[in-house]
Amino acid sequence: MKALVLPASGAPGFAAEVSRLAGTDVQACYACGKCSAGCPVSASMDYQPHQIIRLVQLDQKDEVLSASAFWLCASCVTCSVRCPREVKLAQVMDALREISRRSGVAAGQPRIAAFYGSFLDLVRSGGRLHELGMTAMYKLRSRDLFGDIDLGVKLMLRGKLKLIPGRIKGRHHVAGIFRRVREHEAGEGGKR
Amino acid sequence: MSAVAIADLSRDLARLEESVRARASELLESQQVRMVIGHKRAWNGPLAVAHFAVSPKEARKFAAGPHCTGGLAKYLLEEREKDGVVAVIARGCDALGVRRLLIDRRVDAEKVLVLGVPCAGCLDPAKLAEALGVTPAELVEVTLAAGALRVRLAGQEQAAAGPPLDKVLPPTCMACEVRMPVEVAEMLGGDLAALTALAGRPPAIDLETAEAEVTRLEELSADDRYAYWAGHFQRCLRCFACRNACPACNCRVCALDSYDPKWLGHPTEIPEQFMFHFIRAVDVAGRCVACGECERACPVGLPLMQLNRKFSKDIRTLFGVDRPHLPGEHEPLGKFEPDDPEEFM
Amino acid sequence: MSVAKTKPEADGANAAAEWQPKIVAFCCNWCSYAGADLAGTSRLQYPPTVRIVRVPCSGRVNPRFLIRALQRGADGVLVAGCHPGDCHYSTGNYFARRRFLLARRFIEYLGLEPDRLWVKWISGSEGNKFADVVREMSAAVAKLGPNRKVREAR
Amino acid sequence: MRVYSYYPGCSLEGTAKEYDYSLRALAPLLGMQLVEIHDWSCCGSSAAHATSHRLALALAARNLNLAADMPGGARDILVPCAMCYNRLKVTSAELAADSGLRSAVESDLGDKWRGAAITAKALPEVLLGDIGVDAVAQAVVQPLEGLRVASYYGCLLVRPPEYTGFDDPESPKSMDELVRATGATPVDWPHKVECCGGGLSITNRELVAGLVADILGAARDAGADVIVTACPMCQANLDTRQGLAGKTRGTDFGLPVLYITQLLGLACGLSAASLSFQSHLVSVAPLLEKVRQLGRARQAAGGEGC
Amino acid sequence: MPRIGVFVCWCGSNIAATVDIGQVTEAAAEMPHVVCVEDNKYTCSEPGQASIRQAIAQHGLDRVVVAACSPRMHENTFRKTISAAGLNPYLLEIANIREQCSWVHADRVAATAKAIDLVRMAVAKVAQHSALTSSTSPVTRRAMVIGGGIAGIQAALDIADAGHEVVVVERSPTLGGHMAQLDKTFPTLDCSACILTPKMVEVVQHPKITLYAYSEVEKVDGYVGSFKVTVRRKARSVDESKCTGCGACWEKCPVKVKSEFDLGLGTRKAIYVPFPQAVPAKATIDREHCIYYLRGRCRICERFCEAKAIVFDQQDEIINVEVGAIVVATGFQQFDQAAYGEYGYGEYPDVITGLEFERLVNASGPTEGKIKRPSDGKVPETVVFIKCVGSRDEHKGVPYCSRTCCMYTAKHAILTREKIHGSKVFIFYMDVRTPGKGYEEFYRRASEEDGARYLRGRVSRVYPKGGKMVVLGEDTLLGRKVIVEADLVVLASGMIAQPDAQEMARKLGVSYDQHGFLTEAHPKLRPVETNTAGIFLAGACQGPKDIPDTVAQACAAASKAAALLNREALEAEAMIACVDEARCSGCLWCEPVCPYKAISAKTISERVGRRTLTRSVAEVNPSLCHGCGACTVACRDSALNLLGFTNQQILAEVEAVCP
Repeated sequence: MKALVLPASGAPGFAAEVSRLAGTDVQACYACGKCSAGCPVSASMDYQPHQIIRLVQLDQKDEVLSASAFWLCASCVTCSVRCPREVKLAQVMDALREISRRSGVAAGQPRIAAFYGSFLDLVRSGGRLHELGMTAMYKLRSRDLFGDIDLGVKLMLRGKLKLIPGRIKGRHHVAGIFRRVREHEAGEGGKR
Repeated sequence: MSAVAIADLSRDLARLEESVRARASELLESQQVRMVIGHKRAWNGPLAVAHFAVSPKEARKFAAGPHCTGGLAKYLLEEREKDGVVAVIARGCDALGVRRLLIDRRVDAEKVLVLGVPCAGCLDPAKLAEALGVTPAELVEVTLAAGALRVRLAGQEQAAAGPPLDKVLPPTCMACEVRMPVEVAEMLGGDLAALTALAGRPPAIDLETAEAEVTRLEELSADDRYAYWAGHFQRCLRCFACRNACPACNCRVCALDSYDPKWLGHPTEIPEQFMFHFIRAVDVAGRCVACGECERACPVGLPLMQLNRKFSKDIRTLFGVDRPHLPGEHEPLGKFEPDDPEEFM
Repeated sequence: MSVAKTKPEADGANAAAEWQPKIVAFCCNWCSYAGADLAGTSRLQYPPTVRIVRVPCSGRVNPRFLIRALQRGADGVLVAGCHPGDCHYSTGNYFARRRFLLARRFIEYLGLEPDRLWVKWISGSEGNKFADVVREMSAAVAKLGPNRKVREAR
Repeated sequence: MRVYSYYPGCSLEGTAKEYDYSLRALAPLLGMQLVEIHDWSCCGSSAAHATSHRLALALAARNLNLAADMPGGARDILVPCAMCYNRLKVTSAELAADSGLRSAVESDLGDKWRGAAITAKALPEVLLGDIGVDAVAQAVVQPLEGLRVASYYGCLLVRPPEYTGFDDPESPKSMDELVRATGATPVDWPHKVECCGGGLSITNRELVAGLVADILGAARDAGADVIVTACPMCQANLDTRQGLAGKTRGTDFGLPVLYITQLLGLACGLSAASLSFQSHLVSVAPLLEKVRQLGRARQAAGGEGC
Repeated sequence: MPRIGVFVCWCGSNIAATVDIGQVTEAAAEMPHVVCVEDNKYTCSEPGQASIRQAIAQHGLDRVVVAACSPRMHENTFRKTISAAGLNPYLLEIANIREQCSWVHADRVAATAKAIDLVRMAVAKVAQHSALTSSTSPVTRRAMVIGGGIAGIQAALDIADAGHEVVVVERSPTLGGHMAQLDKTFPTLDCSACILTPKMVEVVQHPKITLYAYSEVEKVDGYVGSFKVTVRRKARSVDESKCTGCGACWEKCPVKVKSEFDLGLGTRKAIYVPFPQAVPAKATIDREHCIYYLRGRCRICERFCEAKAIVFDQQDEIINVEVGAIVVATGFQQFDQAAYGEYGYGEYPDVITGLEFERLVNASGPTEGKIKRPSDGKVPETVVFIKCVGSRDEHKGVPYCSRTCCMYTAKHAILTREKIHGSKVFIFYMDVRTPGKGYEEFYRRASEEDGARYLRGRVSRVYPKGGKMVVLGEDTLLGRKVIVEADLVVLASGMIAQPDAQEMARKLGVSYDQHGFLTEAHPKLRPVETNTAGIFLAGACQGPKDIPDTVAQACAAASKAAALLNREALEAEAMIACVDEARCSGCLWCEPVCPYKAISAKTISERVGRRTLTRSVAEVNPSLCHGCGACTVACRDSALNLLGFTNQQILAEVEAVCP
């Protein structure tokens, strides 16, 4: 594994930015590993959750954003609830996804990123999530065309997939919310 | 305030006055108390004066109404060395004044009987005169009758209708939160629907509005603020009326009178005036009951409440103690929190 | 409103260049006075502006002393005590903190410059900090110039 | 009749429609009237909060505002979906605590924040806290005695406790109490709050199958006949991934996964059709058969007793 | 008029090189009331001191200013000097022209000007000095020790051996405390009972010690040298003077109750001694469970008691004890593990605490020393220990380290490996902290010789699966999840303050920290004293501690207490607050700011005209006042003043700054 060259390999202010966005102090972590021990998906992660926090503490922005671990986070919040230092890890993972998305770095888990993208596109246009539409869009984006086809058929037969997307009257308001948030984020990105 | 409410109010005040007289007579008659302190109509002006009844006959002179302005709690100090119980007809501010003296152990709880009266506010003669376009000296008689303030001016035979009461209240009354007195032995007046409803309403102006002048001064430049206060302090006569009226200024030997140590020097020097008002304001900080007596008593009209309010505002923002003078709150300068702010330390 | 005049030599144009502020420092015996002593034994240099009044505890300092010092010609007042939690008498500095938080805001409200009052926690081992505080405060007060506002013309 | 604003959420229009149907059928039996929030939109769950804090807050705030604008005044919102519930709770709390965030969200919304007086409540919270377990028990006409039920709470119903707060985050009891009210036996099992990986169900099938297998295995080991849940994502995941999970462990779990409303509906005498059992992937038929047998046995026993 | 002498010291060149001594003496001679000015090369030297004594005689000086080094250096020296010349030692003031002048300034002109200011301030202040004397108060030569654990036992024995009477108050029916529950002790693996029980016996046999077991302190009045303590002796329902501890009663008693001493792992009877070696070996009836108290009949114990010691209608007894010093040794309690839902303590019987493990391995415990798991009595093969449960966890527990867990867990590992052949031990830890003599070696022994596997990481979850307990942890050194299927899980519980520690602190008038531990007067230099004179701390009531530290602290507290009791009388501080009763309004605003509770109200009578009136004023107890002066600022009417630092003196100094 590559050596860390400190402080050169760090991005100054990264830890502070993550702490601010996540609303929790990553420097409080004393690396006990309780988060990783209880994480349902840590076995599939390239870095354990406490290692992600450690990298953040050391401002290792590039290495963190290239990791897939935070994309795999299932947002179950077990880590936050059990952390003896009250570090809100789930919010840190949210923050890392947000920073990753905004910075345009290729996601360590492109499928998950594609899934989120599809989800949000449908909410933006219709105001609500249309599950069938999302699945279709996700499959195109992720090129995961044949996974779950059998399952989809079963769901369809049980009437669980709504064929016609519902659209709400306030969808323009919702689209406006998307636009304003994105504008704000773009403005912040410019400042950084 | 609607006209109907005022009509009811004047009837309630009449009833209250009668109730005060009756209860005072009763207490004196039965010798349960030695003296009752309240207000009576003055012979030479619109505002009531303090009245010290020691017999049922004298109790018939007690008055109630917006002309009963001066604070009464402080008179208890004069009586503290005598035997027997003294009753005080107490508006909210008087009751808080008595509470102050009790907390400061300056009067003996067993020798005081606090008779609470609901209060609609006490008029500010300067405001009333201004509203009528006259000088305060021209006001001869003010009553609240038949639905409105009625004022008789010097040289007039008949009283004429004046402005509504709530337009001529001093700021302390407008911000008053104790128009129903707290910590009293009993309430007088019985069922006074209009007065009780009025007294039960939230204050006409909230804390922030009451502190608007403090905020304005805070926003001036340091030199302008200095000029403002030096200008006022220059007019100060050192008569100590502010101290004498204040229920929180109740020391046996006042620091302002002390020769050894000599805290205060010659009155003509502006720096000494700063020292005087610094000592007065610091010593009542956190203990002020917001009755406004200091300002009312000042013969040259110094804005002394702006000094007191500055402390209450800072105590609130720094230590989170909103109303140190009300029951249930801590005295902010007799305690501390380990995590008090350290803004310049 | 006029401002009380100070002594002529302090006002003179020549003296202005040489003028140095005079600071009265109330130092608690156990921490800050010891810190000032340590600055001495360590031979740390700081401006000769400060006159230390030894008190047992910062909780002993009456805010009235502050006004008296300014009246009698001090340009600044420093109150120095043990760090919160370290008071030799457990709690004296906590009371001092409340008193001087209010006092500083109040003198500011009266139109004085708040920077004429400093309150600092200096422990017995902080000789450096004592010297630093005197240096910084001397500079800050020098910037304000002589105290004229509540100073007596004598 | 207690009136609630009702926020179904997107899932209840699709994969979780049986949750919606069964809740609407059950509500009047338990003295609840549900008034759907007009023109509600996505709550900002998963994709939004996972990638944009402000977007998630603004989307949730829009719905809380709509709830505040409901004719009939500001009422508590009943939020059956655990994810939506969680988002609305977190949003209320964050906006209450941080005025800076509040004004940021107001600018994103292009609207004032009016939702401060609105409280989102989860289904078990409403049933236990407002309706009361006794009232639930009284509505039971077909007691499910003999049925062993594993209550599965998952993540977002009980975490983080500083926002959810109505139940213990490590050892919750609320759904178990409801199960007990139906006459069934709640089983004590260790995986009540283990994550099933629902959010990754579509993208990371194998990973999720392992988590689902652990949970189903623990429920089976505890002797459960059925799992109940109050989360559409959990239900969908435990139901649709059960086949794959079984394959990874070389077994067929055969554990139906019901919404708590379906179990309550069954006990309160609602028909299988109105509870949409047909839309489950893991067949509910054996379970319904067992319920029938238990009922018959009880009647027989009761008859002897008389 | 004061007659002041000023003595300016050169301190060799230390002062003289920077300060122009000549100018200083010239200026001093002009200062008010100064009648004599001298300078010396070294004022602190014998010739320097002699010149002061001489000048006092020659010039009739009544006050002295020495301008020299810091008063922290030589104030006491010069107080003795002027005292020898017949002056009151407090009529002295030091102008610090070395540390605070010559050593910190290079400019000779400025330094000289400053030195003159400093002398002027000292002269102004000393003119206001008055002679001070300190008051004395007698000492009651008896100590009380509150708490009968190892700390209290040690302190009591040491004070008694020093020749003073000691009263020990213990609230449970027996001495021993937590140490009596332990099996072996680290790092030597001594048997706890073997080293503790002889000391317990020694306490009751010591002629100077009175033991009140099953008793509690109700109230503490008075002050150092003269405390008045009210003790409640709770009714045992047994006459202690008659009970022989034969055991007939508890053998026959039909009621079984979970034993507190065995932490619920074993049982006792409703009439009982907590454990066989209990001291005093007197039975106690647990009225909450005794059938006679619940239903009005039974009395089997009474029937079988040959000594006729059972007294069913015994009442609590209140006794008053006067003592000169108090040692507080009230100990700790275990952190309540129920806060950790994820570990399932209380839910799963095979998740136990470290202290419960002690009872399981203890030969006199409920399993007679065989490690059997509570659920099914099986001997566990795989045992997992989890450290820092409650400790170092702000979220669910306390932020501090409990100091003992690393070592007792190592001990548990060694004992497990010794007692269960072939057993496997895994220890989840965050850090291993072993600062103590032989501690690191002991830990290495557990890890290397006894084969305990240490895994660095906190456990997230413990749950049952097929008769095992699944422990879900992380090896943070590998960055991999670890799953251990264990037979028994032992949680290393942190130590927290007694639930009623704050109440005890308030009774005693001592301070406590945010966690409820009693606070020492100074963390380094006065570790066993409290801010209340005459009250000392021993053991874990002051903070988590192991046995060696507890005993050391108890010895220290005992020596402090004994030194106090050795004195005939106590001399109080001379520079203390005093009340001008003529000014005092009696408002008592000074009372809450006094950290020593030295101020109280007193009623005085005075003649006013022809009447005698009584009023209340503040009174300072000179034995309690430490002279901080906080009260003087709370006193608006300046009735309170601090001798040696009076308002007048400080004002004089301030005014002297700018002449």
